[in-house]
Amino acid sequence: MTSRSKRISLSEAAEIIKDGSLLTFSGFTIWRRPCALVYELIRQKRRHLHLIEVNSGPHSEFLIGAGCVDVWESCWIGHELYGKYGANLARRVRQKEIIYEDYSHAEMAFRFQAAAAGMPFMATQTSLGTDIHNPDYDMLGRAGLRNGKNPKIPRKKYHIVDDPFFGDGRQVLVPAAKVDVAVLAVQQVGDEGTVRIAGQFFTDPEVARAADITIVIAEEIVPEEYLRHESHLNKIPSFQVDYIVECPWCAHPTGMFRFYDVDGEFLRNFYTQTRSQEGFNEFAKEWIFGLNHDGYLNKLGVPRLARLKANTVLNYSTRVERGRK
Amino acid sequence: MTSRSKRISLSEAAEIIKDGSLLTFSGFTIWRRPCALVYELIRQKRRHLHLIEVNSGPHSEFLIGAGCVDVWESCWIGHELYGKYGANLARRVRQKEIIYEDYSHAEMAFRFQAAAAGMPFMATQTSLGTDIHNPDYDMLGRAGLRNGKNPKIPRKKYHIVDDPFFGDGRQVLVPAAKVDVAVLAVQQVGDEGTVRIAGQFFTDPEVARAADITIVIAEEIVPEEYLRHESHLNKIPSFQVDYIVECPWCAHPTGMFRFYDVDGEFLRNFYTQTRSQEGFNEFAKEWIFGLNHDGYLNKLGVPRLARLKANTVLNYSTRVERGRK
Amino acid sequence: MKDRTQLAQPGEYTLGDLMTVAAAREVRDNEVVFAGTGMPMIAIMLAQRTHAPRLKLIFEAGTLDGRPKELPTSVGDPRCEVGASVASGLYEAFSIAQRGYVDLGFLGGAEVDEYGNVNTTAIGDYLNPLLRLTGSGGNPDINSFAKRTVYIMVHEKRRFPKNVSYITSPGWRVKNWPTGEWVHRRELYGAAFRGGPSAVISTAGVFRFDEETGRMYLDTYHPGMSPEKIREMCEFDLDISRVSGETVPPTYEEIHLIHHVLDPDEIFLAKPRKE
Amino acid sequence: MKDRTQLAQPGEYTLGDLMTVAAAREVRDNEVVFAGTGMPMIAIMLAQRTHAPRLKLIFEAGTLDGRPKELPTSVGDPRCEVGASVASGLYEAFSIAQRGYVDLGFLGGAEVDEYGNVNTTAIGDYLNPLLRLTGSGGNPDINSFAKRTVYIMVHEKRRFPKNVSYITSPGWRVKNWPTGEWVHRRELYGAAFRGGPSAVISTAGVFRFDEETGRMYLDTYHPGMSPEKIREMCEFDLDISRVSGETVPPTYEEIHLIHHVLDPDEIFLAKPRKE
Repeated sequence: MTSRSKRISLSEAAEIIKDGSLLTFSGFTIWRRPCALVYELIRQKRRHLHLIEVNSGPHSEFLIGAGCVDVWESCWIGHELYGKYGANLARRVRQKEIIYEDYSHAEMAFRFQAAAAGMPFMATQTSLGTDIHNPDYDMLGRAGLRNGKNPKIPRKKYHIVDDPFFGDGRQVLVPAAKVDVAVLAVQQVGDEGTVRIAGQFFTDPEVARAADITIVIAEEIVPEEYLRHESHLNKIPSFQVDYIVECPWCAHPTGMFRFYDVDGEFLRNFYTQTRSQEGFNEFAKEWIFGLNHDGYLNKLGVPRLARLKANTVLNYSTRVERGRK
Repeated sequence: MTSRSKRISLSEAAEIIKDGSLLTFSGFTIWRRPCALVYELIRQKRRHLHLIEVNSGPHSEFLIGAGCVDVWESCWIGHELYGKYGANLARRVRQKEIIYEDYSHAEMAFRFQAAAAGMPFMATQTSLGTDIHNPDYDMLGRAGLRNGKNPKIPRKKYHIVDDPFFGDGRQVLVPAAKVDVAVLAVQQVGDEGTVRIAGQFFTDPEVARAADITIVIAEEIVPEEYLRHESHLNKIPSFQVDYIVECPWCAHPTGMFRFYDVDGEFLRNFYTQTRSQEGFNEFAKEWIFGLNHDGYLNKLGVPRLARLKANTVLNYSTRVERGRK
Repeated sequence: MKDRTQLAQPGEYTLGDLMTVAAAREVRDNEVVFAGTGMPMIAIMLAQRTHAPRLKLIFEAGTLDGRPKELPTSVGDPRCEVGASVASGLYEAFSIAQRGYVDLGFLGGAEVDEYGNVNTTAIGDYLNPLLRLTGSGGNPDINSFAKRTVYIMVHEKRRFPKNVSYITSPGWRVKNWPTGEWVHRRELYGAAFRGGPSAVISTAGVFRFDEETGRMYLDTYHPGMSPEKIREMCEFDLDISRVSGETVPPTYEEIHLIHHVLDPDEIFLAKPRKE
Repeated sequence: MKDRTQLAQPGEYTLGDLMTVAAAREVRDNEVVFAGTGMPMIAIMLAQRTHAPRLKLIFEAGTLDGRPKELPTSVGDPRCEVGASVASGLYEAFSIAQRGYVDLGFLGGAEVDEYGNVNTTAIGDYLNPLLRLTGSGGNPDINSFAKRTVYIMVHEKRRFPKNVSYITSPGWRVKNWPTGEWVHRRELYGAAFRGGPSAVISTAGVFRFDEETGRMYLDTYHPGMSPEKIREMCEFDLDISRVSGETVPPTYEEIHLIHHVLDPDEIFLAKPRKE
């Protein structure tokens, strides 16, 4: 017997994310980002989002460029080989149009792990002595957002203690990364919500459990029974997933292990074009507004997507051009 | 190209564990316990061991009955359906021949997770208000063992703090469970040390990483290359495993998912027989001393082991008798 | 042929059947249930096959949303893993519980006091015990993290003492360390407060708790028992003012499921003599 | 046919080749190496195919002991996973690093100071930056946890300032917050102290650190450079008293591996004009 159906459409999924939400995503830099949903959020003109991410990438550059984001809290943003840094974040930082909060990558991973385990913090010794811990650079604090009004925003950026057990010295307590909604882009989800992730799973299991609402967008919705025959291959249990969406190529232009590679040309063009707000607006006009996901795929065209398609033995594309030439 | 061979024999593996070591194991209660190695430790008359375990079971009852153990630090000991509690631990507790230290199960899991992540502690809100936190019941403290002399024994049993981030109230910091040697019993290990575990993996990945030395005893040593074709199925990376031993039926009388079931009759007899020290001595004389692992298997005999053998589709035995009759 | 939905008559079911069915009735559909070994497993699997087909079952050893075909003998049993959503480990199971996903825990105990504090660790002075038991296992963890916890216990007067020898698992009034003064559970748990023991199902009756005073009261008494008799079987002064009646016996369908589908080999439950 | 073990002549290799080979030589066999994206990847894969076949490679995104056949374009790339011992996630990778398994980290940076503090976050005042960069990524984590860290950098005078705009990744002398006074890394890290930056390989030369004073010194200068010229290319007073000579150029074998095996498509490294 199955649960009440969790299946919804892409636009219904975007509607679940309210203005002002604390939002996070699956994936890693330019891999397995739920871009199809991000485009839909931009079409729906979502505002005042607080992104809190283990690391960031093109999906957040889209949202930031479109003016959907008030707070960006993470450790990294860029396009890897295809764009040196996040030009839209950089522009809005320079123009003081966004609050940015920097942690280290391990700190962000531990923050999500803490939230996923229902712990208020975890202890780490990374990044001691760096400006990441500079108390003047607590940007949420400077903005007055650590007043306890939003119960998910910690009242301090860090809390330093000494190890009481082994004399191991200074420990940095990093607060749990509590989020309202997590959106994941994965290969397969069962019709009751069980998630199977192929390849590196990044921080997806933690991210799903750190959120109050978890939306999973998958290349395929498959029979739950099939996934349950090999439960050790699954990464997120049914009851942690609230909504599921079937959407092929949901991560484009980022890549999806076993399904398709990163569209480097798309990212390089985006990075180059959107270093100005005018450039971003043109990009959005061309690739986001006035299109739905099917229109977007049609615009990309079959030959381009065929080049990105992963070799099923190697799990990555052997046809995509990756070199500089 | 492969590393210098990690393969050793069962008796060589036992020799690595020195008198006085902090020792832990794979598995869960009566499943996947490295009993073959435990028997060998008893044959080699290892003494003054400090067992620190997420939970305990028959393997520790063997060691405790044989007088190998000075300290037992865990949360549970018994034989599940086949013996109400650990009669050997109970006897030695009553006779003040052993130091016992009680935590809760989640606390032990978090302690190992902390050690595995190189953190000195983790925070939890479990078991607040119970006698587990009664300061009079800090047994290592009462025994004078929290003096910092052994750097792996924490100077406090607990440290209580208030959550500085979310106002979530009282938090119990539990110290990392640092261990000298972890011994794992698993289905498969590659010749370079990669471990694949079938079924529930319990706390094996944490336990392996919490230890300074990790010994893996497997039903089969398989070509590393085979395991590396599906790296998402593997649980412990090559470089965390120091020694490997091939030993079929290494967990008997405990069970091994996909390989064999628990030998309930053996456990019930052990529990009944060893409620007195004389009974334990007779058991040890019959089943441990004067036998090696091959002799032990021969004594069990082919028909008995054939009954325990798991059905390869169901991963458990359909022939073993489990009922009360 | 008997109507399977009808209630069975005394003699047609065992005390174990009665308790199992009473326990199964504590489960609501769609709940996430975290269960220990033994009778709790049968109760949950029974609920799964009757009124709560969509319950999600978590086993401490790492099985998430499992649908066992055969009765597991322990939570580490491969039989737990069958049909599961995810096979993982203890850290995952306890993290999920601490994160607040668990609606209902199902546990056992050796002693219980008036406030629902349970002992599974040692009888007598902890430092010099008459009998050392198994220890806590996940008992305090499941009970600390779940919204409701149901205990299944043997009823003897010494097992319902004024104070348990050792508080393994927290009731409604617990000790505030380091002083050890008694406080309401709510005070100590702060944000982690989600509830507490909601029922004790003993061999004599079904008990519940007043969440404000934290005191246990008798809800139903098993056939053959009376409230007064049960009050005599407690060392503390049991509140019998809120009794709702006799414990409802199992239906023929439930007896059939217990003995022919779930535990045909009598692993945990012996069959009734006349069936 | 050329002897492949012979050193190449100027013009037969690029500056990128020279730096890659210098980086590869920092790896010792059997080490656990944690690598970032780009030139570090080629350097490690080169070492794996020459003098360090048994090195264990960890990628931040979760690949443990991978043996990529094709050059990954980032650490999240499926190409990382090929031949791996375990495919896991970031929490696992960073936990393993924090636990102390990592011998060597390989990283990049935009600015480095005399004590090896590296900036990858922002140029100018952090609160009012001229240029916002990518942010830390795993740079401080890998560098905090590894026994040795090697940086690969473009050499410009402004990139070797007296003080970096923002300390993203800790050098040998770091800031003791909340006061911000400078202290030796060893004092701050306590039990977690395992080492620090061991080399900077820039487009001008190879630099090392005196672990006691924490100061950078020039070890080797690339062909065409001189110690004096390089000192002019730093805003701080570079110690050139310990120079050991010219950076050893690549062998023909190494050039072949870089351009025909590891990066034939010129993903990170352009081919030399005459080859």
